[in-house]
Amino acid sequence: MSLNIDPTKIKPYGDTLDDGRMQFSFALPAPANEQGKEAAKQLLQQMGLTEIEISYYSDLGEGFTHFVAYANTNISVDLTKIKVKVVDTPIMEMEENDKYLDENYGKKITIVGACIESDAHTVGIDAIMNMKGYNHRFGLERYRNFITYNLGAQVSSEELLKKAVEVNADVILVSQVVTQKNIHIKNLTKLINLAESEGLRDKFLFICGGPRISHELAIELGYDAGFGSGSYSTDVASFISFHFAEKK
Amino acid sequence: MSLNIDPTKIKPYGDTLDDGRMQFSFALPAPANEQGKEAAKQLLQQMGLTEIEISYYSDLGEGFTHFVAYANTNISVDLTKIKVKVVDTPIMEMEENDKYLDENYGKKITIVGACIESDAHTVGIDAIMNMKGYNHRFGLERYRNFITYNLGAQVSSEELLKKAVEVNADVILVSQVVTQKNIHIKNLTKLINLAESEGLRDKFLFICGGPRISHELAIELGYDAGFGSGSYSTDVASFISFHFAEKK
Amino acid sequence: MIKLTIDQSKIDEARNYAKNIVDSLKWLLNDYSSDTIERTIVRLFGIDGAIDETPIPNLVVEHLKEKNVIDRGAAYWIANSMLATNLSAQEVAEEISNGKLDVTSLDAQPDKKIIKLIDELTEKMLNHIKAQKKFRENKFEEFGPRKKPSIYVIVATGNIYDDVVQAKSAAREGADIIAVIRSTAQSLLDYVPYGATTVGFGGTFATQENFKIMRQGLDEVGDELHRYISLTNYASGLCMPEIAVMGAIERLDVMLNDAMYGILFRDINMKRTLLDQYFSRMINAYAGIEIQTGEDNYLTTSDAIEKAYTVTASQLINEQFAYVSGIKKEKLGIGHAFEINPDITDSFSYEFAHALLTSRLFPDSPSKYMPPTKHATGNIFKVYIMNAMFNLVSQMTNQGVQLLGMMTEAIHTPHLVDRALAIENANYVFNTAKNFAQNFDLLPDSFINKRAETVLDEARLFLKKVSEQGLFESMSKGDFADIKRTEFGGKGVQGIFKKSENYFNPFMDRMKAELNLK
Amino acid sequence: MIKLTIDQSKIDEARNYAKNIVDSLKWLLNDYSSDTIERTIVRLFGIDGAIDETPIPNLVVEHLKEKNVIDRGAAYWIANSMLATNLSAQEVAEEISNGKLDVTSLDAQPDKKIIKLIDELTEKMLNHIKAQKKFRENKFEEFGPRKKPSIYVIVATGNIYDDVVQAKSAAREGADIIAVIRSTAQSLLDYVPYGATTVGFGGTFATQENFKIMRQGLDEVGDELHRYISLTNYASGLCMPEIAVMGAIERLDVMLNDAMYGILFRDINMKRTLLDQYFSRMINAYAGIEIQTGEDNYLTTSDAIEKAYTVTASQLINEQFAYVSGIKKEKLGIGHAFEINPDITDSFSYEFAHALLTSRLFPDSPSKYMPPTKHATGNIFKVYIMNAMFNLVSQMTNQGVQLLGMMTEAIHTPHLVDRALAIENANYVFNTAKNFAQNFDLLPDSFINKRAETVLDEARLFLKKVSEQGLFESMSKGDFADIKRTEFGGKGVQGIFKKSENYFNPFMDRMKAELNLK
Ligand code: B12
Ligand code: B12
Ligand SMILES: Cc1ncc(COP(=O)(O)O)c(C=O)c1O
Ligand SMILES: Cc1ncc(COP(=O)(O)O)c(C=O)c1O
Repeated sequence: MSLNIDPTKIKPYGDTLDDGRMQFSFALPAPANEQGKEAAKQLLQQMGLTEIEISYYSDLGEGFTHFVAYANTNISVDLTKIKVKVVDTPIMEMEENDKYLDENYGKKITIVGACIESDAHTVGIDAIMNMKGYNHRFGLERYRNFITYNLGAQVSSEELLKKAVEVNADVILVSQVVTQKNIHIKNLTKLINLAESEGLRDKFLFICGGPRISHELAIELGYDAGFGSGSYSTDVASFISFHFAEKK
Repeated sequence: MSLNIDPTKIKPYGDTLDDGRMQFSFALPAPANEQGKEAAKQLLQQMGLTEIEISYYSDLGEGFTHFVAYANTNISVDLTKIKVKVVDTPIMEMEENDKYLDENYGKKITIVGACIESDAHTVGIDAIMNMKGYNHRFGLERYRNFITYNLGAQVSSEELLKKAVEVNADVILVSQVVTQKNIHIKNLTKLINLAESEGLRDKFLFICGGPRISHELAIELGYDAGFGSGSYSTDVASFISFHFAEKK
Repeated sequence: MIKLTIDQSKIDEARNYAKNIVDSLKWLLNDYSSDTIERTIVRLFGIDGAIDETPIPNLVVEHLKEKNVIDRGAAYWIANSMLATNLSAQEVAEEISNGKLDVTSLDAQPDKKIIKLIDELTEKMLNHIKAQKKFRENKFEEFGPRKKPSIYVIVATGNIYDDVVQAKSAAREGADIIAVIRSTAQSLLDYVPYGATTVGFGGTFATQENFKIMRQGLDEVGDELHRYISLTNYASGLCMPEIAVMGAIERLDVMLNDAMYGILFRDINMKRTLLDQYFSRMINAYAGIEIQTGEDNYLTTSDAIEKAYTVTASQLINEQFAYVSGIKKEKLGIGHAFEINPDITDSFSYEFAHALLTSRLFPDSPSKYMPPTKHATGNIFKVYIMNAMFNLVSQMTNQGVQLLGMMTEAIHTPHLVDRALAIENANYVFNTAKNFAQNFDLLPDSFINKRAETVLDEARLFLKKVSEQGLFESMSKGDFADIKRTEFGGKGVQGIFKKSENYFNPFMDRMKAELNLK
Repeated sequence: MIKLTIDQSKIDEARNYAKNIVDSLKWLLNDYSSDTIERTIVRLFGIDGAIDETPIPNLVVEHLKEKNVIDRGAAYWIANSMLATNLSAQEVAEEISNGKLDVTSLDAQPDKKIIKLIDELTEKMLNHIKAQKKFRENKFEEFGPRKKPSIYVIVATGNIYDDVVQAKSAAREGADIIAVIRSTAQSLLDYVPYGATTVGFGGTFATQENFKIMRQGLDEVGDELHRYISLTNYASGLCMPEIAVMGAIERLDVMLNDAMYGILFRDINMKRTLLDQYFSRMINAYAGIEIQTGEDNYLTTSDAIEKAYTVTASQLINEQFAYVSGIKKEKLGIGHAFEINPDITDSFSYEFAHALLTSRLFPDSPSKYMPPTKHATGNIFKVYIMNAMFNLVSQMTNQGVQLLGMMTEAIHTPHLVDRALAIENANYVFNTAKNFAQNFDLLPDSFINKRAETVLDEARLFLKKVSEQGLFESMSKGDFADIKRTEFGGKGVQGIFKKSENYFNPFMDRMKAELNLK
């Protein structure tokens, strides 16, 4: 016996199907009293919410108040209409990957990676590339059929492309972790534009990654693939290997 | 140097004035993957939100996924237009109150209280009425000029009115804590309708209280006053005393 | 090791007072029965169903009361009617319920035949219950024992089908025990509602069908997860033994069963409650069901520091009542709670001391530890960390069952998300601090040790007083939770009667024998 | 009491290696200076301002370098120019900056007059700094000392005016120390931006004007609350002594000042960093400013269990560098962090052991304890309870300064609400468990005790190796945090020079004298 969910009209679920219940927390420049509470309520009302319950408020000083609220939305989403682009190559473990390339490609693949522009967060790209790897998956450096160069932090787009040309790379890996004011979009766009203007776009497989990157976003930005939070070396490695083996 | 807040257009505040940033948490009957994430995003989009960031999602099993999100609203509220009814009598401590009634009223006031109908949560009404009181304020029972009857839990409206008539009460105190399916509204309405139909509405001061009660709501329901979370015996006592002294 | 240094003789003394209190009530437990006990016997004959919402067991017992023959016990009358009419137990009951059969109008059948029939029927039902017990034991054997502290969460949507979804989700997150919270004040109903229900109020009705539906859901998800998921519900109220029997039949694994909750917190007559809990616990014991007591209730109305000793005293009384019914130490879930005002400096040390005292007093019992509720506010974030601290105390003081706190405690009955987060909270704290306590010795002159001793001393003196003046007298004076209850007042008082010479409760006799009770 | 049982001789041995490492670098600290040190001297003469965004102190030092006379030190040249031109220090600097004055073109003035003038100017600035120190001391006298653990929160809106609102709000909630996080990678700028700024990136620029604006805001709210609210910022980077001086002038109370952070985590040349930190810390010491080290950085890139010893080793090296600059124990904020993967069983015991080791090694110093960041995810609820556990470790192990974790660590720089909740979290945990640790003894053969000993042993052996092969050699081999840095590589390497015979830094001389340093 299961609930009768209509996938064309899904709504938030509190404890009764389609109740639309959601939790909210926010500060308002309003007093911590009934007037402020009413302001919070009206805000949520304007968002189309009903059964609004301001569960809590607390004075933050300087004229601000924190509100916690629960309320119901009547909005629904058609799940069946949502198609997102995802990397869908099967995932191989390292040994499997090595063997796959032996058998299906027969050449080594050269990979250059960096955390570009203002961003100095190298832990993510290191997790993918370094020998040691991450969460029990070795990094690309250890793969028998990859030759890797990890350029580290705050590498300019120019430098990265230069290095890629120099070592005759097949793949460019870019990491972007800081996303404030959409700086990651700016940086990633800069790199791909530069590559295009230098006629290098099609010489490399361009792959980006970072906590706010999705495959969908990557494609939109003109990359070949994108990997978000919790991705592993095995994911990227598999994507790369299949790409080259199939192209061959 | 302070921020330049326009009270006619207040918006949620994250870390920059008027950024409109809010936090959301909800479950959806959607998969814990990019498709589900996109569904969550679309839901928030339909609520008029922008800069949507699905910060986290987690599989809850049985086809549900939990989402945590941050996003910006463009909606604002005019604080200057919000007028809420609040109890605005000054608040006297017990001794002050006793003396005030000595000097301004000269009679004792009889108060009957109960947690009515299906509700058995007596801690709230006890906090207001019992000798011991709550948070360092003694209860009404201890006030020199009050005669009190606390009828306890699950008292029917009929019983409560009967008792009030019997002891020739001046004030009726009602507590409602359970609010599921708006049961508190139903119960409070029942009591006041009964009083009206028996011609008793104007014989007593009707005061209600409970965690989801506001003065505004109480007035709407036909009560004389309402007290919410964190109210104290002193608040109610002061309201009662001023009421009778002024009426005299 | 974190161990209290407490004079064992003080513990023994307190326990002895509790034993005296319970022993002095043997007359009641031996010589009286109640409506719900008789309805339980009716149910144990396999009789079920309802007519116009009134359960058939109620109609049968009403009939016997009307005819003034209840003092012989329902068992006799049903068996006699079956033999006299050649109908099945269910048919007999239906005839009675439809007003077509007056049991007193039938000829008395030979005692030997009656006893033989009763023996057969008893055997059949008890075998089913034993099979359920065995099934549970096998599952634990197969999947391994319940972890400690066990993760216990509630579902309370009012709709049994929503409940099942939420329960399965919780099991996947790591819950060990699922409690289906009852609809408000079901304990005051003098019958058990019938069938599957979808409209409850602050909870879902405890019905046999609902038990079955949830049991099936949990078995499914448990098999999938390779973990046996326990199911629990409330026995307390005017139908303690009936619900206990339903739990035994449908394989509940744990039941809230407090000897005094009904008296104090639901104003049920004290004799009625004590009688009912006696038989209901015996059924729990027989079915291998773990019981849990409700000492947390004291602290929702009284101050958790000032009245900590009432919890301890009640635990010791509940323990003795449990033994009298044949409950084994390992199946005795002793209740207590984390309810101190979080603003109090060193409230964590107080909570720790109280929790440690419970572990010390009942080292072999799976204590049931209740979360912060009273001081929970709408500040879900604050409540969430209060729950983390509560989970830490539990892990460090070796509690048996952790009733997880919900961050929305002050707002609504738990949503799907609230429960999942609560389980994540517990899993994180239990794991990150798994062996943390093993690093330390508790200092004998520490605040915690002294505080535990103080609470024990207060409980000991309180129990002394109660044992001297008697439990009824103490309750009528309001010694427990400042609540006054009288021997002849309270709900359900009409539902007790003195058994006649030839009264007969075959199930109790069999259970007593098998449980080695005198 | 929770106390580690550790062989004191092991601690002494480790400390001695660290002392040797630092002592072997005296040649560098004594015989060299850097661009930023000279710019600091320029600033100490009261020179300020910028031309086309380039700070005047930079323009002055550039001039001296161009003219190849920097090895005599900026002090001499400014004083000589003042006497020769009869202009004020600021005027001289402006003339130089505008290219109107070539200091080498002026006649050399008599040594006696130069020394007299320098003495006067030194006196004036140092008196201002001493007055600021006295002001702070008086405030603490008046309002009482900072609580322990102190509550430290960051503001990082990028706009100094938003920052002030957020800081004041935090102070009202209970914050003791406000840190204004710097705009990304400001540490790599070889100048300090000028004026009030409203557009920062992931933080707000550290400028003298911003320091002043925030200081004023905090003084206002502090007076209102009757609590002195401390202000902190970062010295690290290519301008360590300049920022230290700005902090001294504007009465910052705490400064992040790590001897090696710049080298390892910003690829700044090692000699440059060591020189700069030497003088900057001396300024901190003179101004009564508490410094804090940045050992947490090791654990954001390396595994917090495996590389725990690098934290300990770095702490001991930072300590010795601090002593050389005249920092008192009580002003030495030793860094460490709670960064172990929360999924690890008993990670809490590991964290506890590491934190306790820091307290044990530096019992008289106000350790700076950093929150979980690396394992923070977008699950704000989970992060919130991780922060509660982090706060508990701090309270139980007696840390000095608690850098509060934010539940949105993995999402954005803190919002107003995040910070308020973080403070509520800390206040709750600190108060509820205030004296909790006092109830226990730590068992000498416990996991925690043994773990702390292991980390100390690893650190000791590591320090031995470094002291044998020398710090430069070790760094070039990647012994620290697996990061390789060479003696002649890294940023700012061009900005160091050997002092000439007649080099002159009157401020350092005076400070050394007053701080009793040789
Ligand atoms: C560690 C850390 C640092 C370290 C970085 C050390 C280093 N060498 O990397 C230090 C202390 C230096 C630092 C500094 C700063 N940080 Co920082 N930092 C973090 C922190 C705590 C963890 C990041 C991390 O290491 N995650 C672990 C890795 C494994 O995860 P990941 O990066 O997501 O990578 C995974 C995937 O995304 C993917 N992936 C990532 N890259 C790539 C690339 C490819 C090709 C592929 C296939 C996959 C892939 O695979 C990885 C494995 O699954 C985060 C907070 C948090 N918990 O997320 C803040 C955080 C990222 N930092 C932040 C900020 C603001 C800063 C500073 C600007 C602060 C300041 N004002 O000084 C500075 C500036 C640094 C700079 N110039 O970029 C903000 C960013 C806010 C935002 N959303 O924009 C965060 C979110 C903290 C916060 N709440 O303020 N930081
Ligand atoms: C204690 C408690 C109980 C105790 C009550 C004991 C007793 N004798 O009161 C017990 C254990 C019996 C209980 C039972 C139930 N409870 Co209950 N209970 C609570 C709990 C934990 C605390 C309530 C409390 O005492 N607050 C402290 C007092 C001081 O605050 P207060 O009531 O708000 O009162 C203040 C003001 O509101 C005001 N006030 C209140 N009344 C009045 C009256 C007047 C005249 C004035 C002037 C002011 C005033 O002044 C007071 C002082 O400031 C809350 C959760 C929570 N933390 O809020 C759940 C809660 C209220 N219970 C709940 C539920 C569902 C139940 C049950 C239905 C559960 C079940 N299925 O069995 C039962 C049913 C009881 C019934 N028939 O009503 C839900 C209600 C959900 C909802 N929003 O509707 C809550 C929120 C818990 C939850 N999350 O599920 N409960
Ligand atoms: C021991 C015990 N029984 C029963 C209940 C609830 O049942 P009811 O509300 O139906 O009395 C509770 C509630 O907390 C309890 O503690
Ligand atoms: C010691 C130290 N200095 C400075 C900084 C940050 O400054 P920047 O990013 O400007 O190097 C940090 C950041 O964590 C630090 O730990």
